[in-house]
Amino acid sequence: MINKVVKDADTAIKDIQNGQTIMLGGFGLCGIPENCIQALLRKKVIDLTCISNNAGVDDFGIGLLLQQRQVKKMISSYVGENAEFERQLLSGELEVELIPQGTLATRCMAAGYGMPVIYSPAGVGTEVAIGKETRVFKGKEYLMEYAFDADFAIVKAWKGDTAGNLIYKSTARNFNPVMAMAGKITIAEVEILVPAGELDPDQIHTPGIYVHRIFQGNNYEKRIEQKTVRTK
Amino acid sequence: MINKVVKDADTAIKDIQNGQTIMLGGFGLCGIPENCIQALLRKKVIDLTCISNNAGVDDFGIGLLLQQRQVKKMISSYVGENAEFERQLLSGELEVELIPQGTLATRCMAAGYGMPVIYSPAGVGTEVAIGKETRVFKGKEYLMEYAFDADFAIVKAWKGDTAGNLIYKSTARNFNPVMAMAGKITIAEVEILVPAGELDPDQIHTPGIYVHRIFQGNNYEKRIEQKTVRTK
Amino acid sequence: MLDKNGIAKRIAKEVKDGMYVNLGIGIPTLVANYIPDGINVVLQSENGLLGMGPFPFEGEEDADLINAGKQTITTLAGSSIFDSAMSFGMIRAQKVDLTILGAMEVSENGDIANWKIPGKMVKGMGGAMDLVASAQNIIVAMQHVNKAGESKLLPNCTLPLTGVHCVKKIVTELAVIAVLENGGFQLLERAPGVSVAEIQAATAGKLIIEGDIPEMQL
Amino acid sequence: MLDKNGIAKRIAKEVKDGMYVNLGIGIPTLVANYIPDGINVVLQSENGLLGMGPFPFEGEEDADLINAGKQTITTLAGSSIFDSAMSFGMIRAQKVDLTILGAMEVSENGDIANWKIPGKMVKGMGGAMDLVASAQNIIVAMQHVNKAGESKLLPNCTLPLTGVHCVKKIVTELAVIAVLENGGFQLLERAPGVSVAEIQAATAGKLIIEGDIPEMQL
Repeated sequence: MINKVVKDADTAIKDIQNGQTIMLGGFGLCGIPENCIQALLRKKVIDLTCISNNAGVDDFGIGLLLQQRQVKKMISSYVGENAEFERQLLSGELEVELIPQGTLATRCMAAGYGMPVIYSPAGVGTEVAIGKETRVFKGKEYLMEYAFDADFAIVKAWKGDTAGNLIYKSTARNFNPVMAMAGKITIAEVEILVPAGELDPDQIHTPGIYVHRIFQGNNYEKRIEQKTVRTK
Repeated sequence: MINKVVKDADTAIKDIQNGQTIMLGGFGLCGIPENCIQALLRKKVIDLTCISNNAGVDDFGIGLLLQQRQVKKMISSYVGENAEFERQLLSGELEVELIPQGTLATRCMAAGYGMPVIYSPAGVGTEVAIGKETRVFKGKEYLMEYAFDADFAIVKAWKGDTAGNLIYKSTARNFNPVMAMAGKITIAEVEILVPAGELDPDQIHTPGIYVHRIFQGNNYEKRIEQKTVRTK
Repeated sequence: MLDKNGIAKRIAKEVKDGMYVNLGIGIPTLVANYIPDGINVVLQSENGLLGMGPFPFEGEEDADLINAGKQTITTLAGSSIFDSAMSFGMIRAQKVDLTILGAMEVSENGDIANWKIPGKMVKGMGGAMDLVASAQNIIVAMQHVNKAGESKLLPNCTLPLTGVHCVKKIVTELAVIAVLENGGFQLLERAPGVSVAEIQAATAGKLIIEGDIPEMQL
Repeated sequence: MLDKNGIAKRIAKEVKDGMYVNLGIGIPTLVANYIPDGINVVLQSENGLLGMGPFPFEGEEDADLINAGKQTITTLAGSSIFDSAMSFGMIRAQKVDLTILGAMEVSENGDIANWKIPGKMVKGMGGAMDLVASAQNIIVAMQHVNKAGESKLLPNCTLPLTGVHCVKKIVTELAVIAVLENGGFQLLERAPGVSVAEIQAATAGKLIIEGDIPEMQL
């Protein structure tokens, strides 16, 4: 089996260059690649285009990259809860492209499945449709949307093995599997890294062929955005 | 949770009508819905259009439906190993549409993902391309292929629960998950049926939303087509 | 006149046994509290979960288990988890039977605006455009008029659209209204103590009133 | 002149450390036997497996675990299983580095015919059309001439095509040949004991011979 293990986050992201396009897994702050974000902060790589469903919060997740002015453009479906984001957007320092969440996911999947475009019903008749080719199939209108073309995908999984196979935990799965398929180079950080052979082949969410580099992360904070509980 | 359990194979397929289109999971004889095929034989429903990667062998799998002249048309990628199939095809009793295997899988997936069409590179410049719309993206030519539209999908899984969640075993997975997503009505037969709550939500291959009816099958023969072994 | 919980309670009656349902943020989330015993429904959360359970008990919350509103939640017996592409795939393939969501405006031909106010900071559409473009049955839960006292049921939406010709029904603090296939708001039910005239006054779009309009049964 | 195992042995030298490889039925399957120790490759089987292992020991075969040739096989430490759509997805997205397959004819512009002979019973293309349409590196393993003694390396294929302009290299019992981007069969190596003249005589398409042609090292 091919060994995909690298030492740490800094090694994993060392060749990400200024101006490149990177995908980052996660939904809200759930399932985000915390260790690689820290390494990007240390590397101070700038002018990044980030494809990620959200943009973090002011002091966590992609919000940290925004604070250090490392992001040129965000491609997301929802960017609330972030004051610094708002400031940079209004001042023109930051570009943003908003994409319906399902279209975002499907454009990742398209890249991973070698589909050049997909047809999406989301946004038909809205400003999202402006400038896009439309087509009607069986009486329903669709927008033609292109597969993403990202230099790197950075994902977070729960368990991984040395061959790059990944298993996600609970709803921290979200965009991670589709982004893992979509990167020209895919970097995976995992909470638990095990030798090849310890994971059941039937239970792999992302086969190792999609993963170029894997490492075991540490000090996961896993911040909760909306703690909602009930009383016993 | 919604309960999807039906008594047996005969109950599960009871409303399949003459002339309908059904998908059957499996690759070769691996992962085929043996119990439902037997029930279709008992029901003697005819003029079926069957979408399945293969057509079974003379005395097993879909080959049994061919023997009883229940199939009007096969849509498959590979139909070797079947003398009765050949006889019916040459005599004009049976129609066959051959589709590249990846296109077959992707047209199922398209149906399950609400994509009206997908672009496939398979068959460009060959007789498969005849009559199809083609389009070039980034210098590569693709055929526009339509999502399948099947009345029923019949799949076989290893384990399932009463909510319709499915887990497949080994390469018996093959076409089953994509067909399960693609049927207007999806019928699943499983080797082991457990109460909802016994399967790990992270390990479900086919979420129950796609499955309309589930039952525990019995007497699985699981015939091996090419037994290849080595000596110790 | 209904409060938020009243609107949720009335919408809960639209939820039938065996349905897969997606609930948006706000009033729609409250609907889950009013689904009667014996009605088995499965809640879909578009971040990748079928079978959304209640909030966890204090101390049992799991950062890896949240809903589309980013709230900590739980799973149920029979739940399943999947990725974002499959989640929207099942929405697009119309496997989700009913979508309930909030709105800022609805037009009499079923257009909906609920994601953007010009001049205000844009947060993004999230999954809303996908949901309204795909769901076969969409019920909007909202206030009949906005804070300025203006009707939110309009001949045409004035805000940027989320989707076109998609809303099937609207439940407000005043009324239950069907959006007709060929346009128009058909008044179906009045909230307790609310008159047809009050509803008419609060509705800017074409309100169709046929026969006696019954009061809601809650 | 090479036998089938010799062809497989020569092709095995094209397999580099770290590659994901799809092997077709026939001679390509034999290639797995000749991959040197220390070269880590992962074999993909398009029915849904990465990390195909050897045949099982007698009595340990599992009907649920087969390869694309429907043979009973085994998994390895690090294997993964997936559905048919993902399998061809990874092929189409060019995650599989090398595809090795048999052919009935190859043309000098890289077209391949390997699925259908007019007048004979058609078995179907299986995954062949997907593989040749998507793989970035395709090596054909075949006999240089057919049973009737006719060359299988042609100016144009006469049989129905499987794919166009896709074959990069051909290994036969006589030679290793590159298919040039702008057309033409470039002779790279001779099989042991085979002369350039013999190869020329067996090649109907345009054979390009530049300089000294070395004998294969096996």
